[in-house]
Amino acid sequence: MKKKPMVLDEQPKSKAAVVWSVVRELPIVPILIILIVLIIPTIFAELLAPHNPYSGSLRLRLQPPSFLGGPEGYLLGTDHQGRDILSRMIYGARISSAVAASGILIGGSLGIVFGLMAGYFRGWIDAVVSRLVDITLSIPIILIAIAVATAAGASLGVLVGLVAYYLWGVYTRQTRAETLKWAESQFVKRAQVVGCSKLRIMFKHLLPNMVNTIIVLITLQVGFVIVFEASLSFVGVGVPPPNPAWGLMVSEGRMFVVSAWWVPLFPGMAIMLTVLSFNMLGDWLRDKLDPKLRQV
Amino acid sequence: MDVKQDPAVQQEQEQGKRIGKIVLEVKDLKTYVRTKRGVIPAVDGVSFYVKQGETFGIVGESGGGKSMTAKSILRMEPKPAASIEGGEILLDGVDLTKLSEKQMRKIRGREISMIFQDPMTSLNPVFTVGNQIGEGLRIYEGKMDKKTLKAKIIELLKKVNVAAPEKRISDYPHEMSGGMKQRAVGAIAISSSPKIIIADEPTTSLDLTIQAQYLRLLREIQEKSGVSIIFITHDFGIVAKMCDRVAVLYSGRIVEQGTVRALFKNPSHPYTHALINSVPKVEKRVDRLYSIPGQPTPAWERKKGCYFANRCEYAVDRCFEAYPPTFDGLSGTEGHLADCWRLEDKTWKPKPYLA
Amino acid sequence: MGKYILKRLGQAIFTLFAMSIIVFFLARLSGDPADTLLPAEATQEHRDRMMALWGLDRPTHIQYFLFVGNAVRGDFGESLRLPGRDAFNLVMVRMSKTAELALVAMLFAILLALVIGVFSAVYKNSPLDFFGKLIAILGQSLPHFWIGIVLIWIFAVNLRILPTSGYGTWKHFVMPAIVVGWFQVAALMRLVRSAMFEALDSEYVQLARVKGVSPMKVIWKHCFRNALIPPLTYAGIMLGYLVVGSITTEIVFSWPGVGVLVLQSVLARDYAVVQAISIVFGTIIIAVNFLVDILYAFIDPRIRYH
Amino acid sequence: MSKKLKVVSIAALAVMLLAAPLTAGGRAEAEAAPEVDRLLVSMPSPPLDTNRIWASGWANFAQFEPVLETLLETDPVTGQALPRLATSWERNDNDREWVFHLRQGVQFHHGYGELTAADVKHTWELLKRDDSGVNQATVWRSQVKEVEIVDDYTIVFRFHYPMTFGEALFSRAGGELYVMSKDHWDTGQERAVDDKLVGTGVYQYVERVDGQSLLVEHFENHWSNETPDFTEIMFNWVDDETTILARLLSGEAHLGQLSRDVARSAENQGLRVIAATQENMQRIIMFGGASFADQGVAEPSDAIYNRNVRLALSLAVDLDELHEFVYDGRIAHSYNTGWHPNREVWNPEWEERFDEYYGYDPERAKQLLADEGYEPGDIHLTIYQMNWPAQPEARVVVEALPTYWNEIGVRTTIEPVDFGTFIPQWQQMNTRGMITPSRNFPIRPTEQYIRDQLTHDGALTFFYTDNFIEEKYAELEAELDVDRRNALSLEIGDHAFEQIPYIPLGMTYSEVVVDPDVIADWVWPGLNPYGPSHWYLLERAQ
Amino acid sequence: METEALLSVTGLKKYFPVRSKMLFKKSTTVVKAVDGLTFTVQSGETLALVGESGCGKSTTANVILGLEKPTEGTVFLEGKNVHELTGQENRTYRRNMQAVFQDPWSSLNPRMKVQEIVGEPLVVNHKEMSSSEVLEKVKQVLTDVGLDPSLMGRYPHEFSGGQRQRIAVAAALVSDPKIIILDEPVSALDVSIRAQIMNMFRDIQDKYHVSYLLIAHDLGTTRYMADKIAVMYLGNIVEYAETEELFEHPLHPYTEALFSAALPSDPDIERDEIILTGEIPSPINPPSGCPFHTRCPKKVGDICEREYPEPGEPTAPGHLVSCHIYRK
Repeated sequence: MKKKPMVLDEQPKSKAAVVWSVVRELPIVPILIILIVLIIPTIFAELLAPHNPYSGSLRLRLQPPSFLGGPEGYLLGTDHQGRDILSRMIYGARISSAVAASGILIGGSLGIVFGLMAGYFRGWIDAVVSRLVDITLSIPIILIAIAVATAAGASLGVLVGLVAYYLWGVYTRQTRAETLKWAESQFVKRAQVVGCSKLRIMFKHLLPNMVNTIIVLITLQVGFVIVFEASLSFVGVGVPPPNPAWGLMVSEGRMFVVSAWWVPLFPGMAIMLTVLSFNMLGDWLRDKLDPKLRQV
Repeated sequence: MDVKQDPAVQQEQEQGKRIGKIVLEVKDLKTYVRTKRGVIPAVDGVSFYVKQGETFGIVGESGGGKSMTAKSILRMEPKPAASIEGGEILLDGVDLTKLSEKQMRKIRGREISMIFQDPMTSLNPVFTVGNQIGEGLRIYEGKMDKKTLKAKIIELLKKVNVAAPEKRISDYPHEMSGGMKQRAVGAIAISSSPKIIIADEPTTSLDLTIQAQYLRLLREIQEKSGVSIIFITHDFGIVAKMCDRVAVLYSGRIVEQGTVRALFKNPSHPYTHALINSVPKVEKRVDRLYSIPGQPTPAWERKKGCYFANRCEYAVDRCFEAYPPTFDGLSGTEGHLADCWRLEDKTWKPKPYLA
Repeated sequence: MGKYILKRLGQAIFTLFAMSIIVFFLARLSGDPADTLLPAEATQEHRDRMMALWGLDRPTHIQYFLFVGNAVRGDFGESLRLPGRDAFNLVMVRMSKTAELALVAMLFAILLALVIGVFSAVYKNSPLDFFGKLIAILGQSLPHFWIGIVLIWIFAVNLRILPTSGYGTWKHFVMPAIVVGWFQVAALMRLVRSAMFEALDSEYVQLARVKGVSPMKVIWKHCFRNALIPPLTYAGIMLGYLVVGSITTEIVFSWPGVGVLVLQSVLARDYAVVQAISIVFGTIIIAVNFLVDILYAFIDPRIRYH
Repeated sequence: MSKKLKVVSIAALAVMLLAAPLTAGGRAEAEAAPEVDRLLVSMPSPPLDTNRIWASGWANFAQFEPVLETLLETDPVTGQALPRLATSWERNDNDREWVFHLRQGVQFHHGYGELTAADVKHTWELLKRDDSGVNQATVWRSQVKEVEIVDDYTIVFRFHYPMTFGEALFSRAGGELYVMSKDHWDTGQERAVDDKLVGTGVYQYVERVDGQSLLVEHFENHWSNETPDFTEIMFNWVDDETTILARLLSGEAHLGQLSRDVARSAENQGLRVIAATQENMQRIIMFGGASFADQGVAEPSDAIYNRNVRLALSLAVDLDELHEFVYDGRIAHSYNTGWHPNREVWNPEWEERFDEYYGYDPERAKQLLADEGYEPGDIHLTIYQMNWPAQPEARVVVEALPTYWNEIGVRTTIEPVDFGTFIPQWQQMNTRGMITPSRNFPIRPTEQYIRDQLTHDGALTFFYTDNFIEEKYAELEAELDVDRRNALSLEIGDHAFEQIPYIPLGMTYSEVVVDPDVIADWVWPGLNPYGPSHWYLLERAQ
Repeated sequence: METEALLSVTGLKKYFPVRSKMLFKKSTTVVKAVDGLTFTVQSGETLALVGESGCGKSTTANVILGLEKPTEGTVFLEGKNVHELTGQENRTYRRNMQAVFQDPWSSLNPRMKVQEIVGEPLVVNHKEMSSSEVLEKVKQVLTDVGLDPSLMGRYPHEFSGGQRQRIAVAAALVSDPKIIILDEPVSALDVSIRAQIMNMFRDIQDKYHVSYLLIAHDLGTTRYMADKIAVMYLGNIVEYAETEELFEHPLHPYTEALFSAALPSDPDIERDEIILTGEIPSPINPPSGCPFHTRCPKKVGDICEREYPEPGEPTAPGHLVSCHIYRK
């Protein structure tokens, strides 16, 4: 057994050193990727994008990236409308994060409120909410998505609604399970003894304790939402063109997989890196915060 | 209350136990654990021995290093966070720290077995009890046909006083009562006729009457098989009831060890002394319990000197400068050891606490 | 136990009933089928004739009661889009193909997830853990259709070891099953992994180690069985995800399952088929959840029913 | 594990998953492929995967083409009507009566006997059924007065109105009269048809696998004794173009339909594109909408009612650029949509003055808008975008138009809709604009076109309506003299050209991509707007 | 018990319905968690409920705390039925009745600061108090329980087990309650800390004159803390007496067995071990008659199985025992 023997540190670690050791453990690469690929473009799209993401010149259709001999100024080449792929990706980050953020925010808040109520009040509220979740999860979302999108027309609002509709069940289930778990805990019992109102117990005592789980859940779902958007775009009910959503770009670009590979490749890469990073981050958080989390 | 206070009875019982030669000797064992705050010595130079047929108690509070000591003996310290960084663990002269994992597997169960904190959760819920007892048997005694195996399992269950063992054999743990589960765990522990059983707080979660049943079971097992037991506990009551000799752990070090009677009658280390006096007694009402101020210092905040010094009412300057040496022959008995500077003065004793 | 089963059964039936309402109105959400199914040149008279033929001129609530009454008998009427074809049969024929794919995919997902989950739990924070997770997550980080296209290009166009698409031999199953299943691996792997952590931490595992059981046996015998249970409870939800994935996957691999049918039927407002698909899917998912609940109680009898 | 290693490994996996297609080695060299008897065709699944041909429109018909025949055939080179199941035909009573003399000795597949006039009448009866959904269902139902069987080989179709495009209606070019066996029908009616399709084509029906494929094989007793080069044709339904390309490249398909963008990559990989021959029978792509009308239900104040605004919109679109970069040059101008030089009525001025009305001149467009009092940004259009079958480029064009119009200060929103949502809007004339593929009829279609698309009375009264055209068309309908009718047609054409009823983008050819190792050549006219026809003319490579 | 008791519990019963395990059969079984308790707690005294798990002592605490409604019987605090309170009465009751639970790790909300935890009873029930008044009070009780008030901005996880239990006590004390229910308050603590906390409880009682209802299974702890003890078995009180009286003269066979099982505080102490056979019967179908008869080593006869022994005072006044041995 040839391994480095442990040495008792002469100097006990200072607070700063402890903080640093935690920081050093952060999954830097995923965080950087999320920053560079998603967050910075989302905030600074106008500053960063070299071209108009919505219009291009057909004459510049399907030009390769500039480093492969394409026209100057089009770093990642152009798409089938002659639009700059890089600019579209930068604005696409904004759409992707907007869809993910608002979908998760709406679905998540609904789910959390319902889950808290179901888990804390039990009884008929629980029965109704649980059945609702069952129903939500048993009708394939894609069917609903196609039906709603054909009826109402594909739009960002519809997409966000679909994401929220899909996620609320997941959040409700998780929050309900957590509520059931925490409702047994002694601090909740203590709060009851103290005479806290049900509302106070739910939102002051129970909710803050689920933050860990909810954060983990969110990180794992950002990726899902982005990929979901791509799947919907594939069947024609996702983000409506000419909006530069990543999923739509890959979906539209897939026919150029041989002739103009850069059209689907770069947005695909953005999706992959983002989803991968969020998942890595989520898994890291999960290991840190809640390793035995029984949910996906 | 019906209380007998006759030392002679106790003496007699100890002798009746046929205590033999030393089976296990731990010398200056050091197990370090890597944490966020740096490497800390969970076991910091622990030495003791266990004789055949005796019950050796290791007593201490949480964080004292009891469990880590037990795990280290079995070489089951949680790797890679923990590692044995020094010392020897001699089982019949073989140093366990030098053995490979594969060799260790032959020791575990066969030579040393273990009983865990909660008999209720130490059985795997998805296998029958017979299966779980048989698993060990097949490892120790090689392959055998089903019939012999079953016969052996039944024999073991009988040994631990399980009624109708033929029926119990195909029960799943959840189908058994708590007492049955205890017995099954006991059967597993003795299935290999080990030299030593390490019992890690085996009764902590039990009710009084159930605890009494269990302790009796352990005693019966010991009487029948002559196995040595290392009893890890935080409860002095159990030590008083079950053990022959005892070591008191504080912050990874044995601060005092000796026979149970010596320790209870003449606690030499201020910590032992304080602990014994801080336990409320069933036998008589105390006016006020002794209470040790503060709490154990975490390893990463420890200063030099005696680890207990900052909570010790007898501490002198010296106690804050260097860790004290071990003094032997306290209370006039060899093998009664303690680490305390004050013991340099042979006549010094913590003053009796008058409750 | 009996009461528990009855209660779950009651819940399942109620869920189905509620679902039928949603499905019924969902199908009617997006307009008349005549507008899609008839050529643009069709006259109003032509249109009315078709509506009467399909019974769509009746009041909606009557349509609903007829729908429920017939649906209970497995009669969803004739497909509007494929006249003369019984909607239920049509769906079931396709469904069997989708089910085959889903089953193989699930098998693949479970196998891979178990292997990765177990190893990444046992060798936590090792390169094995990292790569295992990476492979698992990768399946989730790209849309199904894209992974499908990439696989087709690698294995069918370049290497020519697998057929590009279609249905037939076992070789046809390989790529679509990987695509559909891979998406699930990450989620399943996480369940297995956390269940493994729990099992590895448990006293019975420590006891097994103390008994001298070899590490492999500790992992695969003692932990594994216990780690199997949580993924089982996920089966129902997993089916839902499989459907989402199978639709795009089936289109890419021209798999003759419900995928294309779903798309075409919804776009064509083929009420009969859309309803049949939704109800069949919903029933399967609800039934699977129901079975899982029951099975769960049998596999792990520690479960208490409150 | 070092961070670097992690980064590298992620990068490696990323490349594997994303970039692998780029390494596509292209089509493997055919290793002296054995002669292919079974032609493998990959096509998007037909909307109706069924044998009931009366049930839906043309989009469905490609699958019936090999098995069934019409009374008349269209010459792949000249586009003229040729005898097929009918050896000759006559038009009487000012085109109100069409008499067909059937070919004798034509055998139905699977031993269902000889073709007689009863089979033709039976087919017509199917097409006018209540549940008939064919494009010309209205014609078959309400314009045909009666069908008379004179004898086994003579049949008469009598119409209420003059049938001016009978050559189209009774051929593959514009009708649905694909003759089916009555004897077969009598064995089990709809169920019999569901079981198999019995026609007289060069190929006979073998089997259909639901959602997967259709197999046909050479019919040995075909009246023509023609022996096609391929003894079997297998249609596989493949809905994603990328997969069709993959199948073509890996040899799992010999013929497929791809959009021009994908076809280009296919050509780069060594596949061959074969285009249909008949320019005037292809798809016309144009941009129009119900609101391009001066009477009707919509608000006349809409900018789009202003002819000069329409002119400006038209002038803002660079057709040459679209033709070159989107259609790869494989497109021709459609000078006056609905009229064509190959037909009887044509005004050469339209071609000469085309640039003036429909050419690219954004400056003039801007000026026009300014003259009409519109500031940049005043005009806001909504484009409904639909997924038209067999029109993959439409999507690109729809997205390109806003860029052009943005140049002249017209704002546009693209709203994706599907057919079913769109049609009610369309009928209420609420649609503001759309891209639609339309198709010309090859023989004397113009009057039908005018009726359908430019008058209130037509079935398709949603493109452009106008009092002048209404009046002229009323005149035309009452007129029996052909020359006079043509003159009226021309007058309406002149008016339409001048009024800019649509922005015509051009006429395109149907195309297929083939594996040149299997298929040497194919001369087909491209009649069906959604798929190929004339399968028996395929030439196998040697 | 001439003066009105602070807390008086009369004929308290708490049954939980259980689902039948048989198919199609109506469920009638109940868990008789608490089956008729009567006791009182006087102002300033400590009553201990002692028993093993499943004896109903925690359920009793829950009912008294108003977390559960009793199936039968009443709980009066200062003459008011605690299950029939409204509005302001309820707030007063909440102020007067507080609790400290077993596990200091889970009884403090990890997401709340110490000052929020301790101040919460005031925020909820003393709406008239300003936040600065609350803070003052919080500081004062923290000092009383031996904690540095300057730490009150921290979160519970920054404290050790003993300190956390002090926080819990502070939170219970902050509203000046009349009675505090101590539910196994030291059993989760380390030995050296237990003594600190127990001493603290006694000091606080001296200072605030508060009553304790102590729920415990450890006999040493009870002997040290309690003035009176009620021994519980299967939802019933089998014996009730002043602490010293009970320990010196245990009457009930169960009490005797329990005491014999207690661990000695000295190795020289050897007791006659009364090892009870079997497990505690399930409260779903408690034995008829005397609930202890199935395990009782001193069973007198059929009467034990037939008849529930009404409590009597065979030896000393105030020493109640429910056993047929003493009923002749």
